[in-house]
Amino acid sequence: MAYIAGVDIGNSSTEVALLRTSDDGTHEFVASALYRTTGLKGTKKNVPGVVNALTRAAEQVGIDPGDIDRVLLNEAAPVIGDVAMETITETVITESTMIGHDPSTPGGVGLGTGTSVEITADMADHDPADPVIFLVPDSVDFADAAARINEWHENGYDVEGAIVQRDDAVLIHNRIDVEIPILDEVSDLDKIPRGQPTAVEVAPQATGKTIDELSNPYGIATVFDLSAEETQKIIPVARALVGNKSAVVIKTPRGDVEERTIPAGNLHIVSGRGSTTEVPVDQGAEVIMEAVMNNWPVSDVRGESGSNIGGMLNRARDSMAEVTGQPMDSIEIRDIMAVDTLIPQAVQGSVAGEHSMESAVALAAMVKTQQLPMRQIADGIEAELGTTVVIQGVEANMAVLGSLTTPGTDVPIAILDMGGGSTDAAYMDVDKEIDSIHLSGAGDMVTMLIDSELGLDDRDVAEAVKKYPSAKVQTLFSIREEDGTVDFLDEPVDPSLFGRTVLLEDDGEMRPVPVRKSPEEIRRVRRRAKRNVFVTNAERALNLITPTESIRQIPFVVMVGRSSLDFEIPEMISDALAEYGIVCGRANVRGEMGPRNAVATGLVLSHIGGGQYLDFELPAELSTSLERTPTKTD
Amino acid sequence: MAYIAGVDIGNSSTEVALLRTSDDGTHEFVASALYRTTGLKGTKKNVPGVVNALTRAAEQVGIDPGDIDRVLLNEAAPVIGDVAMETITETVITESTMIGHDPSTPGGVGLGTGTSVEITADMADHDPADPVIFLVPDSVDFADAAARINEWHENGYDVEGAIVQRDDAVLIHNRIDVEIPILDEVSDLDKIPRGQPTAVEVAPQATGKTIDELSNPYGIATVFDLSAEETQKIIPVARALVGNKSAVVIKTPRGDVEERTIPAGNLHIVSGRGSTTEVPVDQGAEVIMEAVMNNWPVSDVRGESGSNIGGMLNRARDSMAEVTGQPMDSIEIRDIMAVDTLIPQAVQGSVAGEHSMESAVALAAMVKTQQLPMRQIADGIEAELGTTVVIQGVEANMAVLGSLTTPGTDVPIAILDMGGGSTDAAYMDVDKEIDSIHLSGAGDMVTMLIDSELGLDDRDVAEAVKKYPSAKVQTLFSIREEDGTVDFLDEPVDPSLFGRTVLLEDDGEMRPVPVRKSPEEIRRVRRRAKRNVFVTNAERALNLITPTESIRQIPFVVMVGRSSLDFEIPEMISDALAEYGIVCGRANVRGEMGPRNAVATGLVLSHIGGGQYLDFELPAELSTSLERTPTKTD
Amino acid sequence: MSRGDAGSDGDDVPRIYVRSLGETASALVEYVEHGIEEEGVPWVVESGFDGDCVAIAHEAAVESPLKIGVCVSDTRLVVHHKQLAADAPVFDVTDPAAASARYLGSNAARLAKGTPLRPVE
Amino acid sequence: MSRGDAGSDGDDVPRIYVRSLGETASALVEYVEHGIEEEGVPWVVESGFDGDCVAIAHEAAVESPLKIGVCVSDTRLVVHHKQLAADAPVFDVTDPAAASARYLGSNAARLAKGTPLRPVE
Ligand SMILES: Nc1ncnc2c1ncn2[C@@H]1O[C@H](COP(=O)(O)OP(=O)(O)O)[C@@H](O)[C@H]1O
Ligand SMILES: Nc1ncnc2c1ncn2[C@@H]1O[C@H](COP(=O)(O)OP(=O)(O)O)[C@@H](O)[C@H]1O
Ligand SMILES: [Mg+2]
Ligand SMILES: [Mg+2]
Repeated sequence: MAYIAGVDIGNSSTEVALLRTSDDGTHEFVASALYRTTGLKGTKKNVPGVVNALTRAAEQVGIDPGDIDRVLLNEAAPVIGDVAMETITETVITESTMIGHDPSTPGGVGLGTGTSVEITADMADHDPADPVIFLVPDSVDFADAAARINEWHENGYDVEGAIVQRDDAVLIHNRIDVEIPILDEVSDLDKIPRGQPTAVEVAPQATGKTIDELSNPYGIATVFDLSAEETQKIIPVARALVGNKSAVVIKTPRGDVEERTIPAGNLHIVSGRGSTTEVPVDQGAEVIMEAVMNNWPVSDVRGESGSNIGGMLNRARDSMAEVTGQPMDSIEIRDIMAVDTLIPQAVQGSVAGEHSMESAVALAAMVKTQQLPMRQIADGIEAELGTTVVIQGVEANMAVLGSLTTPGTDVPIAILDMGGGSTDAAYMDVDKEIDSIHLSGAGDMVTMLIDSELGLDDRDVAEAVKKYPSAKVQTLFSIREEDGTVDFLDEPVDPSLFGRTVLLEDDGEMRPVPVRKSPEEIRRVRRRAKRNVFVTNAERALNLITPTESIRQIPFVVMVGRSSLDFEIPEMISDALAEYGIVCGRANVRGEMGPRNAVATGLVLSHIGGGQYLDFELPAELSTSLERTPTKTD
Repeated sequence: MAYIAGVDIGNSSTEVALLRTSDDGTHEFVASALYRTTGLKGTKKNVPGVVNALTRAAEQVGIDPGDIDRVLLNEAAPVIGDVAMETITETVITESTMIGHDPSTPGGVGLGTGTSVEITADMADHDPADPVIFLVPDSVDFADAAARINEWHENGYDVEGAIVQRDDAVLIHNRIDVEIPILDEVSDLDKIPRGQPTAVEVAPQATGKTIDELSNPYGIATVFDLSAEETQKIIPVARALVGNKSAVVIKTPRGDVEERTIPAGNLHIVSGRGSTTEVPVDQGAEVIMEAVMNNWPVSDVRGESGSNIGGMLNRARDSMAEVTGQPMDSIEIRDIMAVDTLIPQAVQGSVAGEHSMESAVALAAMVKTQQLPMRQIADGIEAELGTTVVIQGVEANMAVLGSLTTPGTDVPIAILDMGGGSTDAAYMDVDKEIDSIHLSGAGDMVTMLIDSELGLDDRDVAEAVKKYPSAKVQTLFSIREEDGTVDFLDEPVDPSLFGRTVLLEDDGEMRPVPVRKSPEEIRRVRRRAKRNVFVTNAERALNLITPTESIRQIPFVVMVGRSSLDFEIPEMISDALAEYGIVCGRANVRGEMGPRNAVATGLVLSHIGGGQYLDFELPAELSTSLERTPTKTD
Repeated sequence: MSRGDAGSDGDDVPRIYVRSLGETASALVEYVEHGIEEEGVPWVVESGFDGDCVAIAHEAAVESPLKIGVCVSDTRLVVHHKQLAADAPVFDVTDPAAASARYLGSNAARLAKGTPLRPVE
Repeated sequence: MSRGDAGSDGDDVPRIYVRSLGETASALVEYVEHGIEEEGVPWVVESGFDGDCVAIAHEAAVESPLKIGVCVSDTRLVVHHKQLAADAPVFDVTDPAAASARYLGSNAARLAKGTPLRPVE
């Protein structure tokens, strides 16, 4: 009886498949185990993680790890992925021309236009013919403000609206005798110019309506009697106010709202043929990706020093240098993936703390070298356990072998290995020859996109948002899921969760989402991030490895990697590939492991020539280890 | 003192603008009025509507309609629009292979596989080694079913799941000693084959999760040990189950789920140059529209006789023949607009009343003739009121003049007239020359898309869904708007509305939506319909009338027509055009009418040469009436 | 999912209150309970009530944390809601068949959940 | 929007119940009312209560159709919810400043609406 273990060292986890071969030659997989990868993949620090994983597998069949006769190690993909984001637009309000923070409890309704006047002003200084918009600072009590408004109104003045510093709009509106629109929660009220033409609009409550005059450039032109040229200048103001339930626009001499592009530098994409293409980052993802595909296969990518993206590209090179010991400038970036995204940023010059969603470009990059120094890891394991350790096969090839134990599969087959830092694909043709590629853009990029678009500023929470569906805690005993289903609970939720949006984690725990977003919004952002990264990369990868350049030729596509454990991603990809008539689905390694353990299983299969698990003969290059261990006297 | 009235006869409404000219020559618009258009636009039946509208305007200034000195009539756009839809796919289940109807209260959790057995079967006839999936018809009480399941279980049988005809899954699950998945509400349970391999899956409750084995072709391959070829055949089964919270798959000898294309015939598009292009309808909107734009300007379009679309095209021709008296085959279809959409259809061969969203092509078509016989209408009005009636100008030109009274506008300017049956555009260049076009695809198409995608089967409700935001009645005193805002009400809503999705109509009324859709879903469908029709057509129209073929050259775009009253459409269009730097917004005719009354106002302006309302001199062709009335002795 | 055990005092779980006229619960009560149980909403049954079914249903609704009250007699089934006028229940059915009682229970639970009601046959 | 008139018996509008210890309402009550009024949720104020503020707030929450109860004394402000254990209120603040009382009122209303709470300074 002999025990053979396949060991797959990945970026985040180290997996083991343990096989027992009986004396009569029967093979049986008897255990599978997992432990987190210790240290950077490809370094000696991986050894403790491997030993732990082997120990866990061994325990399941009552042996010691040292009893394992042979350990088969993968030649891990010599790939490191990283991500970064560059914001490429910003909104600047000059002269406090616009207030669009859309407070939750404005007062009154309608459109009011007049001159901006301090609430404490003296009536005597003002002409009753001039309509007035009152500015109410926090030093003025709402009851006093209401009294003053009534006083001016009784004396024949035309009060047309009010802008209030405190959250007092409804309180004021309930105490005045005129129906006027009132906007509140304007934290920097003192920045608003006095004596200028001002328009306030509040949409009717409980109607679902939004404002429609100040969000229309001609509406603003009407209230301020603008010329055609002046109207052209206020396009960004009107645009920024679309969808608001309330807004203020002030006509100031030089007032403006600008959406500026932030210079974000260029990406220099070097093709395999040696030519370099310069792409300005602020041109956006589509232009960048076009340049990438036009320069395929990419030989290197350089960013603008001082930019986020430039810094990230250097960081990726740096990590690889650390792992391999190679000099940094010999390390090349072999793929980048750009995705357009949005990130909430404070609006410069705002008077009410407004934020706007600015355009940003998210970039994932991948460095690749020839080979990772697995031999040192093998030596380390041997030293610990006294077992023979062999580097059995290249990760991608072993993944294909392991995936072929999924019921219903056959050759030709493509696998999509969706991890954290990279999306890898491999294709085995009818002659059992395997071709593989690595692309940047995977789980970590999805997490980053979720993080930025929801304004979480917390990668941990973003990871959780990615992995778990959200729900609204409606009452202490019921939740409403993203699709509207209402569930009653046996135990009350923690009071701190009342009314919150939460994530339904695996263990039944509910984790609150720290930002004010509904489950529907979260779902939308989450799915878009997954789609923009993984569906795009699935198509990109399959198109690159298909021999005939037609995805249709691949009858079977199997998804592996921990990102294929995701509750939405595999089905998004299957759906996108369905029009090609491809059987695409999550792997089910050995009919029971799901998408896990493909490489570890493949390593073992490689060693035993497939056994009864594969229904074809393994070609020599897939059943021969990559190197033999030197004898211990080496 | 003289009174002049401009009268615009539209498809749905007839509008009037009334001007008073004082003895000193001062012009002043003193009244505006509206009445619904009586009869088909362009026929003598329009006369009563015109008279009513004139009466309403006259009343506002205390005169009789007969006191109006001159009535200026528009030469209405000789255009009729119509819409129809063709379903192009269908789903057919043979041999009850799949059930994916996703009942709201399934029971238990997990994946169970076994042979389908009647609950009333005799234990003795079954081998304890064979796992069992019970079928429970409505003749069996849930308590009995539970008892039987427990009996089999106690006797060592492996009960793996149950499929129940009545809505009893939870009741059964609460009374059995095994944790098994149970699917219920299967109305045609008797159609399910007995004795076949069957798999049941229910996702865990209150987690937001959906099934993940039966929605994966390899998951189905695993439970039924399918070969690679068999796995290729169940792709549509797996696909159809994506997103379900529960599902059943049965392996039958010939069982299959087919998504078939329904032959929908061809469209024959005849270009102005005389060539004909045949486009199969089932190729979808993109292909159809490409053919339309390649054959622009279109000279005629013919459909497949017997199809919905073919019938609609003939109907449009027929209407125009009725109005103009021209022979049907001389009437030409000058534009079509296709939009891909979905329509819920019953799945053939289903056993639980499943519906699936099938692909359909929505088509709007437009017939156009040279001129409508407005003179007869003019004569009719003259006969009624004794006033001089002149056909003053072409609708598009008059609309431009009226639109230019919007503050902030200037020439060159384009107008987008968004109506019910057509989207019309006109462009006035710096030389004050006007070019105009008519495109099919407008408000009626939006309504049809909403109707079909929400499965309303009621154009009236669909119109209301288009025009009003939706909300959920959460309690008798509060509603939740589409954006999550919660409003408290002073009066309780009608109990029949409790928990319903309603439309927030203008008068404060809440109209229930008769289908089970959340406000978020309604919002999504509604906005997509508006975007696919109006944003597409806005871009299409502006591209066609821009002299330099670059939209950027048009500094001002103004929207008129009743569809521009919509609470979402104008902002969607402005947003789409914003990247071109265009000032785009809803018109504000005379600084007070919003997008209404443009043509009626323009007719008057044409007659008075612009007056103080336009800041340029009108060229002769825009200030001369199209024909003079013959003297009454003619 | 919550189950409908007979709730006890101090039981914190919000429940639909089902009240039966007379000492022994009408046979119809069971069907109502089935409808509620299948929908996964907690409830409690109390017997021995006396008086007008509509009024009793409304009192039950007023006391129920879920604001839903049901009153069952041998010949009548009333489903009420706390926020409705006492004389205007959601459902008031005379001589309901077993199947109707089942649907009414189902609808009582759906009212509690805020999901669309089933048409009562 | 609904206004907070002093609700009367038989008033059907669901309200937050605010209860003040002592015969005359504490000055803090007004600030609480402002917070509720600004959020557009109906409420009613009753004075003359005696006893433990947390217990009174809970009783108020139990009786309130909106399930929210507030108890105000000169030195304490408690916001409670019907479904919470009587001794575990949502907020329990000693010697709140006027601004805090305002926020607590605001949050009581937000609890009723199910919208996110404001951080109480
Ligand atoms: N349950 C899960 N659902 C979704 N994503 C997951 C889940 N578990 C892990 N991931 C993601 O998988 C990625 C890591 O994949 P893995 O295959 O371990 O990568 P690598 O091969 O680089 O080690 C991370 O981005 C992580 O967020
Ligand atoms: N308040 C509204 N919101 C959205 N659409 C509207 C509104 N009122 C009318 N419509 C739409 O306007 C269209 C009719 O526009 P109109 O300009 O009257 O057309 P036509 O010029 O063909 O008479 C119809 O599709 C109708 O649904
Ligand atoms: Mg406010
Ligand atoms: Mg059920």
